[in-house]
Amino acid sequence: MTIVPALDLFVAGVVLIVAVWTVVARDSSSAVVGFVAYGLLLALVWVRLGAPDVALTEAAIGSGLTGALLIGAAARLRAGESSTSAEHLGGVGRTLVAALATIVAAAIAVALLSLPDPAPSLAPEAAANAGATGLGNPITNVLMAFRAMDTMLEKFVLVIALVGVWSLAPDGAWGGRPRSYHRADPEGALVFLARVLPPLGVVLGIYVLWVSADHPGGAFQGATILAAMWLVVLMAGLGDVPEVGRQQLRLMLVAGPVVFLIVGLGGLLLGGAFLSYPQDWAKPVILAIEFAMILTVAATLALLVAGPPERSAEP
Amino acid sequence: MNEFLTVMVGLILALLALGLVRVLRGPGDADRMMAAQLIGTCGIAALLIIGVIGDISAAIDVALVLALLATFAAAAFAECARRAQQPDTPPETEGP
Amino acid sequence: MSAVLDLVTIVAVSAGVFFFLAGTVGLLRFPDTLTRLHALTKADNLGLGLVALGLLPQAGSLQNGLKLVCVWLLVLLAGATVSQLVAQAARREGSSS
Amino acid sequence: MSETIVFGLCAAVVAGLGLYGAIVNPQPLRKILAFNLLGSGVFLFFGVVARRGAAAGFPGDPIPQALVITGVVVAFSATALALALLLRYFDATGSASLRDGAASNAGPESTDA
Amino acid sequence: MSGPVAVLESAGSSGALLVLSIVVPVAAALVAFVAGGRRTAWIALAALPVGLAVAVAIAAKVPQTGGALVYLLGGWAPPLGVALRADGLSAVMLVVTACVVAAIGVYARADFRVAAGAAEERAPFTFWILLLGVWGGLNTVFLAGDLFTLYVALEILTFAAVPLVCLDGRAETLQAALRYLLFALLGSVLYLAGTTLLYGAYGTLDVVLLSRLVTAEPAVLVAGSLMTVGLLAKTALVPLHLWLPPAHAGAPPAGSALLSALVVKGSFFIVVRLWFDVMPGLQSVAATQMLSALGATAILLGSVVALRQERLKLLIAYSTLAQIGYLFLMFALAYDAGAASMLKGDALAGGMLQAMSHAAAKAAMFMAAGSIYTALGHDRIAALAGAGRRVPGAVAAFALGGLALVGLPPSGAYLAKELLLRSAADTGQWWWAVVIQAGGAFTCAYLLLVLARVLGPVNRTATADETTDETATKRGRVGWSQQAAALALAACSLALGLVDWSAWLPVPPGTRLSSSLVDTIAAAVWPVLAGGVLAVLLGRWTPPPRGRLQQAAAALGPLRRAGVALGAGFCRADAFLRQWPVAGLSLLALAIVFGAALSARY
Repeated sequence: MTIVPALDLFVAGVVLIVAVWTVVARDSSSAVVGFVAYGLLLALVWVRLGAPDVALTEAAIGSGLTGALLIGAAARLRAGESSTSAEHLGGVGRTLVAALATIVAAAIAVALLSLPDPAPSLAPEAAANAGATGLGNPITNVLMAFRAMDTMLEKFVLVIALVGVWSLAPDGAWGGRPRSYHRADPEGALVFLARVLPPLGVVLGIYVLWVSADHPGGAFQGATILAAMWLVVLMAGLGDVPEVGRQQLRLMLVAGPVVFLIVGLGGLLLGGAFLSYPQDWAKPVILAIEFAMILTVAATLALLVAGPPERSAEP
Repeated sequence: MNEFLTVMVGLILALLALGLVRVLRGPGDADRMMAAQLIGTCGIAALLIIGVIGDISAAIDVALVLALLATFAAAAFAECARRAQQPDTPPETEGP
Repeated sequence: MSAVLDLVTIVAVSAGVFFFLAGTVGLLRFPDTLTRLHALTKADNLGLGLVALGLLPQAGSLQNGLKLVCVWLLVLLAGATVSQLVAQAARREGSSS
Repeated sequence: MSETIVFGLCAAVVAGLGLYGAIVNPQPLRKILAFNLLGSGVFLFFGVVARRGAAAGFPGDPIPQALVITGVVVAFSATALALALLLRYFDATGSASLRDGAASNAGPESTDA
Repeated sequence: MSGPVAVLESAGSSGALLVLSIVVPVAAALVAFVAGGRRTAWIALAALPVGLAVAVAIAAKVPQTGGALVYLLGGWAPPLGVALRADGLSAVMLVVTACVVAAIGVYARADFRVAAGAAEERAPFTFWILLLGVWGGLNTVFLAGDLFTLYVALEILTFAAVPLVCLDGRAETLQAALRYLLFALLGSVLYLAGTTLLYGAYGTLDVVLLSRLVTAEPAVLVAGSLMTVGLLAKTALVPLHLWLPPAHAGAPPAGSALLSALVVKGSFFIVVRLWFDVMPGLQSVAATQMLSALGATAILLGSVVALRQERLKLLIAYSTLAQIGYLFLMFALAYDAGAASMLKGDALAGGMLQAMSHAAAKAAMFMAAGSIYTALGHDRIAALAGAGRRVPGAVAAFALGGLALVGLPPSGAYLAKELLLRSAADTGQWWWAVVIQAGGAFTCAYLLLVLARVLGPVNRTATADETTDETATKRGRVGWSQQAAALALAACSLALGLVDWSAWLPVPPGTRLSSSLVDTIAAAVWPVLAGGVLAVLLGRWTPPPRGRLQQAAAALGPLRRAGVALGAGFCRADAFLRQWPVAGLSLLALAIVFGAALSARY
């Protein structure tokens, strides 16, 4: 149908407008709102590209959590905007950077368009080997079986990033709690939201994980929704972030990668390869890893948003 | 039917672009929050229709997640805006 | 039968889009924050509600239909709370500036 | 087949914007924002490549789509680390400037005989 | 060395060693994260010997397989799955990394110990986990056979390295860490863009499969230039070096040693993997000459600015800049115009040997500088006199490490220089021979400058203004274990030349210091003399007020002034290049020029 490309053109057009706005905007908090809108629109683009799993991820992490992080940072940095506005690059520098960036972008575009037409793809191979894990969703197959190493290393990246964020705490506050969220006004709308939304969010998060075996979804997307819900509760002041030094919290933070390592080494000891699953046990084992993963990733993402500990660990 | 829906999506996206103008001109944080909320809703509506056009049933799940997280982002925005205005004083306890 | 369903879809979705249009124009034209808020919430619940209603017959299974209604309810909840927060922010801005 | 061309070009323009924003804007927060834009542009390249490789009944090649999911999580942790670093730097010095002399002059003063 | 034959089948139990060398640091980091408190250090120190043993076992097994040790993760063969591969290059880098990390662990035991009272402290907890994170990331970089796994490994490396820079929380280290993270992220996104295009063109990201499929198409050339420039940004090759000096100088001593010796080698190794394994046939004369020209500029700029430095740690950081340039000289020498391809020969062996000896020597020098800082309370070069008495081991380590870097026999750098000179002679590129010799002379220059100050008379004027120095801390005691670790590494770098590397590196068997005695002595004396001349001309020193030296200094008046002016010019150029917009512009310009240079051949 001729109309469909018009739709894509329009979606792409709006995405570009928002992207230009995010870069050009005068002050940063309106640029951040533009970025949140950009994240929502990107979810549309990913659905048009036939990748609902990635649309979920982009919507959840791209615009949800990253948006919340940037909004918090923009609010706190509003005072510092004057100090750096003086260093704006001169007109000549800007045009030079713009020209070079255009050339690089054009080179990538030309390269993209010159890719071979019967595009080489691993889809047939992924479909042929889907039987090994008994999972219907090809992307979960790739993440948890074919390229399980990338997924395991990625959870290690999350732990290292969290240690990096925690290392920015002042020495006195080590082992304490991240920034104190305000005791919101009890009858206010935020507390109402914090009481109604999280149950819905938890149900949706578990649903997204459970459905990921055969339909678009996944542990990361589910974890992001749980993390967002926990942050809403924290924001409303109904709960408080646990101390950084608490043992149970740390166990929860490494549960995902540790379970992954144990299953991987188990596969090695049972004669198969590292990170291989026993033949008819693949599906339950993968779901077990995913449940350990969803708790770990949700806690890690929420603590990454909460930031380094700033209050000493008073009871 | 798909042609009609495509036109509708085109219209919704146009309204979304218009909503952005308010973000551009919005003086206060309140305007920006409202614009973000409208953009969220337009995005969800467009997504639902696109899901039907390309008959991707998962688009509804994406819309669900988007609805949840647009609320979360708006709540984060409101909280930070409120705290930025009076960082340490406890919130006034006036009724809703 | 499907012609009637299609007709329902066309009518409902176009009504929904109309409310979106009204909401957006209201957001742009109205003088102060609170009136714009009024326009915005209309676009939210009515616009999306009608679009969801219009898509119900097109949705494949009952489960998808239920999810559509769920989306609408979630946006209603979001709309309600955000408008409260915006109202507080607007009053604070009004009182402090 | 046309959406891959449309979204491919859109991704290239977004990547170019990201590069431009990351280099030109002096404020680190805007650089992090531009980095996120650039990252989402590159992930869109993966999406277009995946869509071109659609075969065997899948709407897109699952391998690049899985790489994008891993990449988005890595990009998020990068943004979280960068923002935490920026906020701590801002709390420590009151300015968010990346200029060499902003914190304290790390460069050598050539006051040589 | 024949192409890797058994490339796609798993090599049985010995393959499991590859998995172990990644799992040991990762598992140790996770256990240490949960254990916390004092146990973090013990777990990390326990993991060091285990990892070293695994690395040595891998290095022993690789020559037996003839090509490379391969392990298919999850039992899935590429292109669907991910394979781990250890060829000669990765085996030697694994062993060197394990040794340097072990030495840094021993050295850091004193600095990062939990105080008596506290249950757990921020700095020790963070350091030990990030040390294991860097080690895990590096092992994955050396072993991964898939370009996207290499990307995730690079991110582990960067996220583990950045917090090390600002571990003590001072404002300028926070800024240095932020600049490092932002520029490294730009580099990794460019690398990812290149990976996308390669997958789009060939449907696989496996290194060996790609090497069989790659032809000269626009997509591949753009991918090659983007990935290379992205990796150069993470390796801080001039002009993309804006983040390195403040980051490496600001980090605590153990952190600086880790950053300078190892973290920078991770992205360098992937550039070598890209151009020698993935697309050897796509390089062009223009591109390789340009890459090595950047290396030569880095040697010149890094060394001259190092001579101008007032602080010891900044001097060593700029020396790292110069040595990174040294590593890239091998690209022009390894490119065979006739076969129009990169050859794995003397040049590659020389480059890798230089990388290994720099890793050991630079780690020793930063550890020694750390000990000198603890002993004297400051690291101002002008007032280093007396360090010899207080921390003799550290000064000896610094001197030995410096000599190893200069490339005096029997050091690894000397063998590397010999191999590079031989390949320069074979390919008739005499100008690179001149650059190699100049590199040795410059390295000797700033070494002599520091040693002259350390061993020279106590200079009254310099120590007088020590009290006004705000960063001077109280003078601490330096344990013998710290100095022993630095000395061991320096000695190890000096002895690298004695090993016969033919089993791992692409050199004919029996390549050792075979040249005659006269050549060896000449090769040893010449850089020292040239270094002395350069130090006198360009170095930052004030002639003593009276005595014979004063008349000699007066005679050199005009030359000295020219030298100082040249040095100041280089410092200004360095300060200009290290501004963020200029560095960003050079990043983009380099990507475009490199892409043009690559496609100039077609």
